[in-house]
Amino acid sequence: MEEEKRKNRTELPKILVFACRWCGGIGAGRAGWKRLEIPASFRIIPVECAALVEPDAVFRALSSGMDGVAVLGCHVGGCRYNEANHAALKRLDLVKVLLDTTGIGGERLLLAFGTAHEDHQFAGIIRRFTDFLGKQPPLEPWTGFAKNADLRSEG
Amino acid sequence: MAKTVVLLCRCFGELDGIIALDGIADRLRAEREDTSVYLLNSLCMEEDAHRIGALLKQEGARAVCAGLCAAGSKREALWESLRNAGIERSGLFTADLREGCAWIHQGNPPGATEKAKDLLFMALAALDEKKASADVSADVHPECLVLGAGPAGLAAAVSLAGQGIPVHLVERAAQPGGMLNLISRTYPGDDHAKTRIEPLLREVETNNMIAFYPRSKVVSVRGFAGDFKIGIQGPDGTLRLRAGAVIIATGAGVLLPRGLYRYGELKQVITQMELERQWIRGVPDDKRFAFIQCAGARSPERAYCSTICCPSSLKNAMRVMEEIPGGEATIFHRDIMTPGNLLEAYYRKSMEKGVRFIRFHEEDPPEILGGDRVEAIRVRDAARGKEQVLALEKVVLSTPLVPNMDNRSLRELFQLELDSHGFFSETYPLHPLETRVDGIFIAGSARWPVSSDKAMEQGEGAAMKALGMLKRDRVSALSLSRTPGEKPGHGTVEERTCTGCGNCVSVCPFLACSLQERDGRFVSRVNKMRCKACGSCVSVCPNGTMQIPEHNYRMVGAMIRRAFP
Amino acid sequence: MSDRFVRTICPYCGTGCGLILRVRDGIAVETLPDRGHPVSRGHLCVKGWYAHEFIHHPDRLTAPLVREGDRFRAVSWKEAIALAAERLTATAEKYGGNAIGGLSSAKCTNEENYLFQKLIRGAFGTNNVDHCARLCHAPTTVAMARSLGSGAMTNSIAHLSRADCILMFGSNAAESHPVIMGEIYRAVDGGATLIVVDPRKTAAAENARIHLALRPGTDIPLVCGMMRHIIESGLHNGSFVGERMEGFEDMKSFLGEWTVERAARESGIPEADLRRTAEVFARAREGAVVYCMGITQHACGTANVFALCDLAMLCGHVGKEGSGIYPLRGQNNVQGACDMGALPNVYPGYQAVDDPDARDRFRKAWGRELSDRPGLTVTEMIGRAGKEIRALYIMAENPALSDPDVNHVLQCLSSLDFLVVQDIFLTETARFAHLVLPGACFAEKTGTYTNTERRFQLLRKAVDPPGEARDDFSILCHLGRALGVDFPSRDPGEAMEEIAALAPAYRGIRHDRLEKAGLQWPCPNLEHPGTAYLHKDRFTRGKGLFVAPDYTTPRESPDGEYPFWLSTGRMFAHYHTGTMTRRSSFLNREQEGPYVEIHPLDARNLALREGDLVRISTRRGSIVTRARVTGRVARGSLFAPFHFTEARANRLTNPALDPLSKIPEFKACAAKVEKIKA
Amino acid sequence: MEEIRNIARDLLEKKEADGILALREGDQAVVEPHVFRDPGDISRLVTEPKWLFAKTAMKILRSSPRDFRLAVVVRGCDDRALVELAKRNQVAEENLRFIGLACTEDQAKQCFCERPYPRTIHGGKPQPGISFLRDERVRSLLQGDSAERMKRWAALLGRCIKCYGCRNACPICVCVPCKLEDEVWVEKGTLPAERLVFHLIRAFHLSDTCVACGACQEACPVSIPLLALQLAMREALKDRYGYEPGLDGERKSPILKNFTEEPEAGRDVPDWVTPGDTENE
Repeated sequence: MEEEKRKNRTELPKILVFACRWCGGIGAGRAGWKRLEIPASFRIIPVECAALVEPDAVFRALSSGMDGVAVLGCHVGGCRYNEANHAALKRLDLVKVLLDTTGIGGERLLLAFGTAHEDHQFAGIIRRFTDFLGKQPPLEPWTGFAKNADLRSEG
Repeated sequence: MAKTVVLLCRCFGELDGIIALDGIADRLRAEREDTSVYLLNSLCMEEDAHRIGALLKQEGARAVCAGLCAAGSKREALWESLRNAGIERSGLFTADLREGCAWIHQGNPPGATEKAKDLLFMALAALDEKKASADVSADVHPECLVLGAGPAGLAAAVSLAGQGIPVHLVERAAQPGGMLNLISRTYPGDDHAKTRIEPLLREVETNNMIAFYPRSKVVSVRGFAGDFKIGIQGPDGTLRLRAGAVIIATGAGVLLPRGLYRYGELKQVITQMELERQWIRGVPDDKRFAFIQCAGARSPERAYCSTICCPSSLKNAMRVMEEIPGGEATIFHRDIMTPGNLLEAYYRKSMEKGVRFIRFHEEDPPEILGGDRVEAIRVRDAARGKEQVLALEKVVLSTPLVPNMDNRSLRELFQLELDSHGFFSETYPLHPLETRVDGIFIAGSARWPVSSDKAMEQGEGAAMKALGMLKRDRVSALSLSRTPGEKPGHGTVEERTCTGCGNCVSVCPFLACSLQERDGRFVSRVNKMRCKACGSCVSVCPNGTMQIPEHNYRMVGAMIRRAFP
Repeated sequence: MSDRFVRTICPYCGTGCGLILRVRDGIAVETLPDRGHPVSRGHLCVKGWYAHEFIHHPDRLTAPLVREGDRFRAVSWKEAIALAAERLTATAEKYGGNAIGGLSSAKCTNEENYLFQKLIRGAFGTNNVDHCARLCHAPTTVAMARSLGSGAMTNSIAHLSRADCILMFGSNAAESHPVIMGEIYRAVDGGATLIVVDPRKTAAAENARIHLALRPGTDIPLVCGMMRHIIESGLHNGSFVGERMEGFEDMKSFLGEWTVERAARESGIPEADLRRTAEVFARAREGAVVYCMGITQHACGTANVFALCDLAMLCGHVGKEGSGIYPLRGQNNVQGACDMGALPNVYPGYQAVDDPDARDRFRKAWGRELSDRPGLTVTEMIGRAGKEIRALYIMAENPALSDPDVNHVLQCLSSLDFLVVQDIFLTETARFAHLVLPGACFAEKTGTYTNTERRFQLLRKAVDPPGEARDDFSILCHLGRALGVDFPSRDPGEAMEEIAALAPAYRGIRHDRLEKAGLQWPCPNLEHPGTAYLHKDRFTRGKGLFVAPDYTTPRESPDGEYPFWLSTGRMFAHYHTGTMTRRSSFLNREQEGPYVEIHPLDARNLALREGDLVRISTRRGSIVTRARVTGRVARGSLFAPFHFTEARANRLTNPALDPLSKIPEFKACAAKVEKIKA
Repeated sequence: MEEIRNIARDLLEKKEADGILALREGDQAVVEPHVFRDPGDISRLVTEPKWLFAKTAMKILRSSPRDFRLAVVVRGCDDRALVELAKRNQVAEENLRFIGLACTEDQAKQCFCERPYPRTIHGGKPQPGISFLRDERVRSLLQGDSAERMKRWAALLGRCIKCYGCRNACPICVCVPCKLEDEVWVEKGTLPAERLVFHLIRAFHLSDTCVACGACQEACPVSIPLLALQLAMREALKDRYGYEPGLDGERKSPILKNFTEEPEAGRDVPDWVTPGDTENE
């Protein structure tokens, strides 16, 4: 059954990216300059620092139909905000634990750390994350059939 | 709702063939009655500024959603056009349609178009919820407090005074000079320490821009960058000072190596500093000297190299060879640290002068022989691996600099950070000599063991940084940004709903949050001058009481819901 | 100044959960679940958790009000009681006692209901007394009384968890009886099969092993098909049917016309599913049938209940601990109100008014002449208001919102000579009253409620009524005395003894016996521990009776002009007419306004998006509400909750009545939807 | 029980407490919570069944004058909960007196409680803790094939009737308003409550404060094993930072500190700090 759903899935997995404007954000821009081809199925919400990403927003995103959420922060030790990203990482990693508990899978929340110049890293992260999520079962049972499922099944 | 205008930049056709902007424009017009949409060839040229400004005025726009390139939001032209139309900074939200969309999805125009549409709807949704932080500002008090009148402090004080900034120079000791008062010569120039600081001391005495407070220490600190209120306690009671900036140059202490190499037991075993004092008194009458490096340094309990001991040993060993007839000097070391061209030369010179070097292993250090006085030293030569015994009269221990014991109290007073060894740490990685508190700078050995001239360099550097703050006439919270441009906002608390749990207080990397009592309950308060808008507090606030208006949770929620309609 | 904790009973649904009110300085500040309570065992639904919020609401009535033109004037109790007595007697003298009608209340205690019906019957010699049970479970009382001999839930809520197959018909328990739903889930955790029969994909349906989304109003075909299949495949409980049932042969012949094929065709359920369901239920060791408004609120409601009883008895799923028939009663004390004889055809304890012995007993006890003619029902009284019915005494009911085709109801109410409304808030109905009497809410009085499992439970006073308001018991006593009816009992406890003396089933009930866990009737004597489940060895009526349910389609079906099925019901955050829940700030924040559920595909065709304003119209009226796009409703169906006065779903509903029980058809009518440009 | 009563009586007689929050036995052995103020009533004080008082104690203290001292009969979980509440400035320790009661062996077993006793014990014998992994149901919900687990949890949470009981019963949840009531985070007025947001936001807000008292799942009418959501996070905090909520009133939660400020926590940078992907093409 799940197998079926996975096969029938035509559209690419949806990814929400929270990108720190000092690394991930710039990395994305530089990926553009280098014209690196990246799947178009991700949307970026720029943030001041990874520390600004509320765990609740991760859940909200998954519940609103995203297949995965990526948080791009600066290298550990390279934070512009006095290592605020350390605390953020500890926090978000607990979110992974919770996602694992429920079987949704902590891998649906990607934490990656780079610097502004790592444009290839940015491209690679998105590509690999897209591949990975493509192989995951859909989150339908969690996002509640009432909103999405019926439309898909009937029309 | 405020009238919103959408500006789409064609970037001179860069996006053509990838993103169907016209289709998107129609879609926007259809779905949002309150917005008008404009496609423009460019948004970032000087000549655009006025055209767009006028257009926004005539539209009566209160908010602008711009679809342009990654760098677009930083373009001065765009900001100018907003200013021309009298639109707040917070009235703009941009979507990166070029690098972040067109250029990375060239192979997939439909996808790129879809994404561009979503990004714009996200931006509009965010703009609807975006708010502006209330800014606060204060007059800058153009005076500087320099803590510690050692080489670093003196250099800072003098150069600030030279810039016409009144300086309060607070010193724990009776007279200025710090460590330079205790040593006879400085390396590598071998000049008399006195001659190095006399000009500075003269300046302190004569220059009426510098007020010197001997035998004084800081007892209270209030205020913020631009206007600190500091209480100091001196021989004649306490007094209050005001200063726009503070430079901490309290230097370091010296380790007394009790129990090491029979120090304290045999009076012929002395420290480098004692030897310096001896030189000041006159030429010592012993002949055969041994210098033992890293006495108490680079050890588990003090896992750092304090960098000044090797050069000092070289200096004193050479003096033994030169000034004491028949003097002999041997340096027992683990490795000699003489970075930079000058010190390398200094090292070679000492060898030419006949100073002997014997390397030993950390695990079997030299042993001092003799009953009631030093007679010889036994050491296993790490290079040759064989043991040898040398007769001698004097043993000089090179001990490291250690953090001042009052660093801890200063940390409490100024709410600074100490590194794991107890020295003051600066905000890594991009802000040398700065601390996590704006307007408070560190220089000299208080920050890290350095030689006197390095300390002076740092003093000057800190002075220049302080000057940057003191030359402004007003300082506003939003301007106190560690990053290019203004702060995007700052933490703002809804007092009514704050539960006073204190999460924000524990997490804030800049100690900007604090709890205050309001009719029997606790409420968080943000010091806007300290806040750097990293958002740590926002993401740990259990019920969304803490928000950055320019990036509040309603915006995030709205964007998430619009991300993939 | 200190905190008191008062154990009492939840005022909302018929589950009768136990809750503890924390009272500080005479204010109920918090509700806590009662961990020691036999039914709820420390569980509550959201309404229960916030039951304290409306108690001290500023809108509470604090003094008797007399209408003057279109305004109200506060008056003293003396004046109010005198006025009521004078106007009612006058009317009775002018038009005869049968011109007076009384709507008692399923929200009030047993004692109050007893006094109320005694007052109406005693003072005016009429049986025109009824209450909202008419609008929820009238068919249950009629049908179950006929086929089993007792119109109440056969077993206890706790027994549900022992069933290994639970068949839910037309019940959205997850929203309407959440704590009972919890009991069902406990059974599921124990391996039981949950089967939900409901046109909507309710929360319960979502979690059911099998969900049969039948066409609205086709329960009878479905059940008949099941029974047919069960008998054909010999899965019915032969011995049980043989020993304890009668009318099996007639039943068989009746089922002759109900082939599985036809059943499937009529109900829109695939044959395979229908057969499978029948087999699962028949094979079950302990099978329970749970049903609610989806069954009863039809023009063929009584027949629907007959069908379910037949099904259960056919499989022998009655008279055992884990089996049984579970009508989920709506109001907290609807069971009690019926027990206390707030019905036009029976005295307390279901003793028929046309049974001479019974009448004689009550005549002696009350010392008043009593009518032998069954009275009018709620819907009839309202419908004939201003005609045969000249004066109405309504205690804590709100027909202006709860009854079908309210437009018509409002006309009727306004055409009365005299209307007394006794309530805690100025309800939509009270606005039409000539006299409004301020009553007390659940936290302000003592007495007993009887929950859906026939359990008498003690209600304890936690706080005082606001201002001049009084508990309904004493109001009734005063009014009774003013009308010359003698009320010997000075407090509810004594009233309970009076009741016990008159109704055998409650003979063993005393307040002091209810302290810990209450008592389930029948409880014939003071030693009797109460009855956990009925019909153990013999049915109350002797043998169980198969009654052939004759099938009638809903009175109104979708057509070109009104293409949608509309059904009404409740949502989890609000209760009934919202008089209390919409004044609980928390509950009101959970669901602030009215809405109508519509299927995504229908929405797409009408270009509707979540939250759009829509007008829903039927042949009787129309309301404006917001669209909620969801797969819960089937294509071509709408669902509208009826809690919201600003969009009264009952402007739309069809007042067509069930011939036997007189219940209106709330659950099915034809409607159309139009989008309103914002 | 006697020892508990004696201490309670003492506190009231010696005026060391103005009230005792505990259970009172009424007529027909009915048990209900009660604030004892008169030493004479203490004879009716009982300790069974298990009844959690932390939240009620907090609410009572909040609406009482500042000098009001309330003694509470606490079990292990109550004790820990009050520590966390004090840490978050919801109660002031100086207004509290603890009368410690250790749970019986059966109670400990029934809760799979890892620490079935308070810091200081006045009544009952401390029983050894029992790992929650001994609970068959919980283990199957935490371990094994994730796709399977994902389905099971979705089904379990799909039962939610949105009674807010888990939140209302939780001794730690004190926010007004609460994010669960905000339509930005959780859709309003629909059942079941949005599984992911409603339950995971709730669970995560307690990640570093949950004292594993199980009040949430005891209050759940549809028997969702809510405590199981918490356990893995509690374990993670224990392994990584040696932190357990409710034990130490001084130590702040490690996830509120960065590694430099809490070195012992930061020393071993967990392996999830992946350098990411630096391929070059």
